[in-house]
Amino acid sequence: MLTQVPLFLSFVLFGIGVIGFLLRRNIIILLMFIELMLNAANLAFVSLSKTIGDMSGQVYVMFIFAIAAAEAGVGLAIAILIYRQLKTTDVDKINNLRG
Amino acid sequence: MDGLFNNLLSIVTFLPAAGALILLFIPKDKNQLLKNVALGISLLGFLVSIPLYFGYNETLTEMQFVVNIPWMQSLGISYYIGIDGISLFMVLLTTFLAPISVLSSFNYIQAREKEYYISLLLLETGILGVFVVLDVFLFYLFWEAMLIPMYLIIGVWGGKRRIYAAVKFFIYTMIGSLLMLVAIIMIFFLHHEQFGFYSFNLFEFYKTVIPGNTGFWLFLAFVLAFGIKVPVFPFHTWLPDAHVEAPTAGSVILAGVLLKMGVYGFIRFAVPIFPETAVAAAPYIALIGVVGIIYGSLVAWSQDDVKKLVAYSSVAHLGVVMLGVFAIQVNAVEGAVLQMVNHGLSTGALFLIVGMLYERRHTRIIDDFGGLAKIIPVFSVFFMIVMLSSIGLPGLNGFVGEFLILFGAFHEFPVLTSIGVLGIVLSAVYMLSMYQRVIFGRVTKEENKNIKDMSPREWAYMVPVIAFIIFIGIYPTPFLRKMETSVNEFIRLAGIVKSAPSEVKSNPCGSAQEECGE
Amino acid sequence: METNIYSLLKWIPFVPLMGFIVNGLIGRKLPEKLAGIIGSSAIGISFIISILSFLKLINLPEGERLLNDRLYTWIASGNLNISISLHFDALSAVMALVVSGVSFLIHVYSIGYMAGDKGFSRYFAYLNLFVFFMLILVLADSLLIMFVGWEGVGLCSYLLIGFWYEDNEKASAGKKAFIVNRVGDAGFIIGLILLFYLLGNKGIFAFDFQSLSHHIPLIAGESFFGINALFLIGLLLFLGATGKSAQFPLYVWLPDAMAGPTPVSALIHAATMVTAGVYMLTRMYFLYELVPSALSVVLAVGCFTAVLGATIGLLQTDIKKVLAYSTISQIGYMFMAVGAGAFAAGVFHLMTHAFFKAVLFLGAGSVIHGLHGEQDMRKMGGLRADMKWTFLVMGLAWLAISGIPPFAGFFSKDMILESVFAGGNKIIWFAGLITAAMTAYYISRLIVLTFFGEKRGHSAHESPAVMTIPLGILAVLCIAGGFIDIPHFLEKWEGSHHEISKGTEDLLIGLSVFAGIAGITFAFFIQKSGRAERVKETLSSVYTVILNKFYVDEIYDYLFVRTPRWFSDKICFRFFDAGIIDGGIVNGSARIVYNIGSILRRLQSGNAQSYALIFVAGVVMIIYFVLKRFI
Amino acid sequence: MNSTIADIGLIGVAVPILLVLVSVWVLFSSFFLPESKKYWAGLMSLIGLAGIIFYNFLSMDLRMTSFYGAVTINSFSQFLWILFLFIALIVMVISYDYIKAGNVLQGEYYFLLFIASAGLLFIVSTNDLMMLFISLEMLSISVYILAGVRRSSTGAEAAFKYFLLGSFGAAMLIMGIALIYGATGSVNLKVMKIVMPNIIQTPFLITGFLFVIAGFAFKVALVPFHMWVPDVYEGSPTSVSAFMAAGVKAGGVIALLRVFNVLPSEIYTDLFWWLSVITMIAGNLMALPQTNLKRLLAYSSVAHAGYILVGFLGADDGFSAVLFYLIVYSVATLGAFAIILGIEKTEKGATIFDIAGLSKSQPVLAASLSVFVLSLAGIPPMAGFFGKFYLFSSAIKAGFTGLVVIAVMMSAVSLYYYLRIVVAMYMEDEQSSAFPATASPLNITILVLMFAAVFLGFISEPFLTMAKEAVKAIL
Repeated sequence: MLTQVPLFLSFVLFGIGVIGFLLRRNIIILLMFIELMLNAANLAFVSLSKTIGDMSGQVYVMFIFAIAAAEAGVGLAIAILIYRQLKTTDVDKINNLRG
Repeated sequence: MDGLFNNLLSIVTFLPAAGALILLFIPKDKNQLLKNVALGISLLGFLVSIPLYFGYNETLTEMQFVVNIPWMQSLGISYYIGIDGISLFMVLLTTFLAPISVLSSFNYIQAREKEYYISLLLLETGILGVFVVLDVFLFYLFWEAMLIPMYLIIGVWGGKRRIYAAVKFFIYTMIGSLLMLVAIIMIFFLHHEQFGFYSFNLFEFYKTVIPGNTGFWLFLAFVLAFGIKVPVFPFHTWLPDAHVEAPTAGSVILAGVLLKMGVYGFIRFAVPIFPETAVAAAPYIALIGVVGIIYGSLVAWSQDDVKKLVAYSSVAHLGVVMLGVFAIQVNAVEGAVLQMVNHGLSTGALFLIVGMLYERRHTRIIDDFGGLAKIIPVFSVFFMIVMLSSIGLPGLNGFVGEFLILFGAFHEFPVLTSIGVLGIVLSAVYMLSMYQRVIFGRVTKEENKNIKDMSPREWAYMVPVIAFIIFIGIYPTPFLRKMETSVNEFIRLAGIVKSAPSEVKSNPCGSAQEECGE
Repeated sequence: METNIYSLLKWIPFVPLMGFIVNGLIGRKLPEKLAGIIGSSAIGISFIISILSFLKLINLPEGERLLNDRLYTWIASGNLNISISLHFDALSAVMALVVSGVSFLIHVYSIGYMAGDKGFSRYFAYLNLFVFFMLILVLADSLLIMFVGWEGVGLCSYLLIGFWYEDNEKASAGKKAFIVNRVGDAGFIIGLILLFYLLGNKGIFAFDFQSLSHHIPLIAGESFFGINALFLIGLLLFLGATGKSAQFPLYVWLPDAMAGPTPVSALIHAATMVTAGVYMLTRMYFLYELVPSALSVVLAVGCFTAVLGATIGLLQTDIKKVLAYSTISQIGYMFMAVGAGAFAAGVFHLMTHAFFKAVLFLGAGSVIHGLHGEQDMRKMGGLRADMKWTFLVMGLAWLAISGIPPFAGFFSKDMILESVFAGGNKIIWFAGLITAAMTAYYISRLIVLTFFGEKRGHSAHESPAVMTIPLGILAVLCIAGGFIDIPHFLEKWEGSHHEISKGTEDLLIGLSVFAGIAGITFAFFIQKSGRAERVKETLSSVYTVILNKFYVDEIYDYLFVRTPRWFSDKICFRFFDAGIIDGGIVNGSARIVYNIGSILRRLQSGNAQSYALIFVAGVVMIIYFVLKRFI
Repeated sequence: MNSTIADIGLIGVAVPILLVLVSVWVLFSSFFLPESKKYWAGLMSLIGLAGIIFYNFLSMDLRMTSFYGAVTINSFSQFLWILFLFIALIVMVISYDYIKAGNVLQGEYYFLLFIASAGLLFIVSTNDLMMLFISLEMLSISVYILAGVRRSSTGAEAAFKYFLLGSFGAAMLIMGIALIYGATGSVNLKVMKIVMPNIIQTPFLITGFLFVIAGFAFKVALVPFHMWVPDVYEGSPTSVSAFMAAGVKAGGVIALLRVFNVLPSEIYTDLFWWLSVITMIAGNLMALPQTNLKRLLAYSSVAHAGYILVGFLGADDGFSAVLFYLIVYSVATLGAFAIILGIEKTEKGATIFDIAGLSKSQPVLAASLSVFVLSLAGIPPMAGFFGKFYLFSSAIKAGFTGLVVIAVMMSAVSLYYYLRIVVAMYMEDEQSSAFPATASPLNITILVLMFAAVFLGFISEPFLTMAKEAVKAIL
């Protein structure tokens, strides 16, 4: 049925987010994939709230937007900090702490 | 008077700790003061413990000098202490060896004396605690708490490989103890199932019925914990390391009382809590004991470090004790308890002797000595007496215990005992060889030519030990009389076949009024 | 029979003990003479007390000749209740007198012999301690107390053999003695425990000899692991005896024990301690009489040892070694007597042997003393001129041991042979006869080499009176000793006496005397210049074997010293203890755990994405884990 | 439905709200403080926090719900609020001089700390998964920043890794919540507790829960979701590491506990059994070869997560044991980190070699550090032993003896690395130069914590009863 489509879409998005997060190396891109995953969750909420006929799901999306924004902001700040300190945006190069 | 008498045991137990507290406030550069205070405290501890012997009524089976104050009701944990004829001697042995070990450290310990004497006194309290508590939780508390000061004593003031030895000692003993903790908790809940109330009271544990198969595993956990501490073959390898590295006093305490904690654990906990299992397992444990006798002696024979030799001889001696305990026969057990005291005295003295040698020559290798009899005759005489007591010469303490054990154990395990008697021969072999190489012959090494004979301080701590060695040798009866009833009680407990309680009881200790001691 | 308390008894051992304490504590500060006097007088006093008690004893009516002195309860545990109490009957009386008497003489002798030695007071302390333990052993009222003395004398012999401890040889000899004795003692203690155990099962917990003798029959039928219990006990106790009394297979320590000062050899390793085994068996006669099988073992071992000792004695060149092997063989003789059930005869020979062997040793001692420590007989000779007195007394002892009537040895030895013969063991008897001949030979050889012929070594000087007088007294005893009718006095221990016809008896006597004479004459004949050499050449192979004491020492050394030593060091310690248990299991497991840790640690690559990957993997894992379970 | 401000029940959430207000006040006032007076920010926040704690004690027996049931104030939340507020206080005290010294914007630092603490308080007082998520993010985001607050390379890397993985985990979490929401129609734990038994466990729902569990496990640092812990602890400012080890972990534990509480046990106990086992084993084994103390403590905190999970399986007793253990564990960990903070010379914190011979130059610090590690190792008579004892006994009572045996064996293994610290301090000779003299507030805190670590065990019974009370509220 139709309402399930966005749900599957959200799963797909989430999957892409995870895989992309694991594969790409540039930290900015990684941030974007995290956003993707969050939005996948949003989509899931919306579609599910539609399915079970409960509005609160769509309210949660607002919260998630807010949090996503906050995360993005902090993430970018940290990315800049990283670039300042380590002169790189490549995740593989950020491994001074290990063992 | 009566009140004082009741608290006497607590005083005896915690006096050393209080002394440690006092030491804490003495500036660390006042060495002499520190030493004297430590000595004074430990001496006082011994004096205070003497009334225990005379105040102890050997006709009563139940615990005496009992104090029982609830601590954590919800878990039935209480500050419950008391002694019987067996722990009495363990306590006395501890308080007796404490001042000796303090005195023997005066020269040996040169660095960080303050911390040293503090740990020594804390250690004493820990050990005493183990011997007096009748609450299993509390027992476990002391049992492990006492590891810390011992660990420090070995690790900080020990020899070259002290760290290895200390860590090995700690972790090795810990593994056993932790499994025992699991077992304790399980019994605790079994008891709750059967009696309907939580209690760590030892005598409640005695009453708990432990179903066969579980019983076996739980008993195994206890055996492991205590066996490592004794140590029985093959769990003994931490002992030589610990002994060799530990400072003299450490070795004295370790051999003198620490190892006894293991045997005491068997007598007080493992056997009475699991009578059926213990009796069933007795032959095997006795076998292990005998193996320990022969094996320990053989290995001791091939040591070139005096201290290591004595350490392995301890393995052999405690093998004898284990044989005695698990014969579960009155003579054998009495012999075992007496032999614990004897071993504490003679092996403790041996370590003191080795310590003196070490202080003079800074070596313990047998071949570095030789011909000492000519240079330090008095020392040689003391050494001779101690050595003879250790190989169980009649007329000295060692023989009485050994004979009683062998005689008693023969009732249960004739063949094993007969094999164990070979230990008598072997002990002569390794001890005499060592003695000859150290004391007899010509003085070959230049360094040995001008070493001093016993100093007054050394006299002061050797003479009491020797006195007891001889006294017990010629007149052990007073000791045996004191422990007779308790030993019989132990045997009675070992004989019990437990049965589940008919109806669930409600109030803690209500069911066990007489054991609860008030 | 009820016992008579005699409180003087305790002083027989305790006066020597006091002597020990005094000499031991303050001896070093005392002047030599004083120390010596204290030591000797202590023994003297206890000798006097023994005599007093002896008189008290014989004044008692036949039936109840038993004095008793109970001191205190030593061990009280369960039903076991062992009290220190002394027991003075005919047997212990004889022993006590012999021990304290001979010891006294030897103490006096030692004052002269040990004069000027650094350890003078120490020597007397040890000697007193020895006498104390010996008397405890003799007067003990129960096997356990006897064992105390038993081990105590062992200790003293250890101390005295290794008296000159600076010489490692001597120290080792002492150690050897102690350890070999310990082997025997192990047998003793097991036997004792077994005995007590069986009696205990019968509800009997009184272990003094008197009640033992009453209750032994109770356990006569008992068998232990299929073996007759009494037989087993008998053997185990006898094992103890072989250790203490230097019988085969445990005799090896005695020859080495000659490392000690000569008076010690005389006292401990000839007169008193080594005969303790015989005494102990005689004490337990009531047990042995119930198990003839055990007795026959004793007989066989005794006989074998007698022959062996005599054979080895034939060729020894060290004067003391000769006497040592002679002692071994003589004690073998005593055990033959015991084995034949003639306990009294054994004790009789014990006494006479104590006398003449003491003389021989002390004589040898004064020879050695005269020759400034020379012990090799080949370097002696022609001393009869220089040491008339010594020669005289030794001559008497020589005749005594050779069994020439009317000297002491003759009576006892003859009695033994007779009772063996009467027992029906013709072979044993013959062996005994041969031994007698050999004995006569090697002793004569000793005398010849030492006193006759021309001087081979430097000339000697006679010993001081303090040494010669005790010798004299003992020499007198060598003659008189035979006429003391010990056997009658000890008839309780006479054992079952097979009567033999007068004729046979005379024949036997004749034969034994003949054997003695033959030995002597042969000795004189063979020692004439060169003949000995020719014999040596003709049967050289046998000669070397005997000269090397049948290589027993070497074999023992390999079997019981090297092999176990190797086992304990290489196998037990290095391989098993250090290698497998500690290195392998204990530290090995620790190492493994640690290494796993450092491997896992590699996962922590520091790369955030690898972390995320593991995170995802984890999620997938748990989802799989749960769903698998669920669906 | 028309709602008035009263129905929201602000009074119930007064404490967290006060926290936020104070933080904002501190932040803004710090803007106007001159450089020399910046440290006033610290003082102000300390005073503020003290006041809040005082207020919380006054309102200890307040029981109500706010935000229409999203937040419940009950014995459970009160118990943990006190705990968290104290953790925050201790962290602030120990970081006071530390922050003053370093080139850190003090106002911001305290501000973030307050916000994080507020997040913690919400986590423990909410019944609503969504709310849980939000407050968790409130906590996390501020800690991301705190991790990098020093703006140094190590700090940056720590912050980066924490952020990257943290937000990844958060995404998992919210996805999981979405799925649960879809399956049950509600995100309220109370509701779920009731409906759960009659809902059939679809893979859909299970996956949702597992995502949620993974998300929280990440905060608790259960293996294999722990990977960030060592790196972040090592790189972050030590005071922040302390806050993470004590506060963040505790928050995660509570969240996980709440979720675990609503799950139908028969399916999930095995999962938690295994999680606990591998966490204990991996954590302890990987700690063995560590030489950097912060890293070592990080791994040990992983291991402790494993022990805590043992308590989860111990049912009600287990839960109360967990609460008590959180106290004990926080005390020891905070103390250990405080000492490292006191003696560290580099950003990465002290190594095992730096503290060699510490007992000679600074006996008190050495003694306290020994007490803390022994407490972590669970050696009597330290409090840690009692904590472990309660955890394990509850599990044994529930019949998980095998698990407990593994746990005790692992704590035997852990002895090795804990003892190495003692060895270094007492048994090795001083190698490094003199240690920096530690500031007095730090010393006082350390002393207080040490006494707590020693005596908490002996007086544990009242705490335990309180914990039992608290647990009753969430069951």
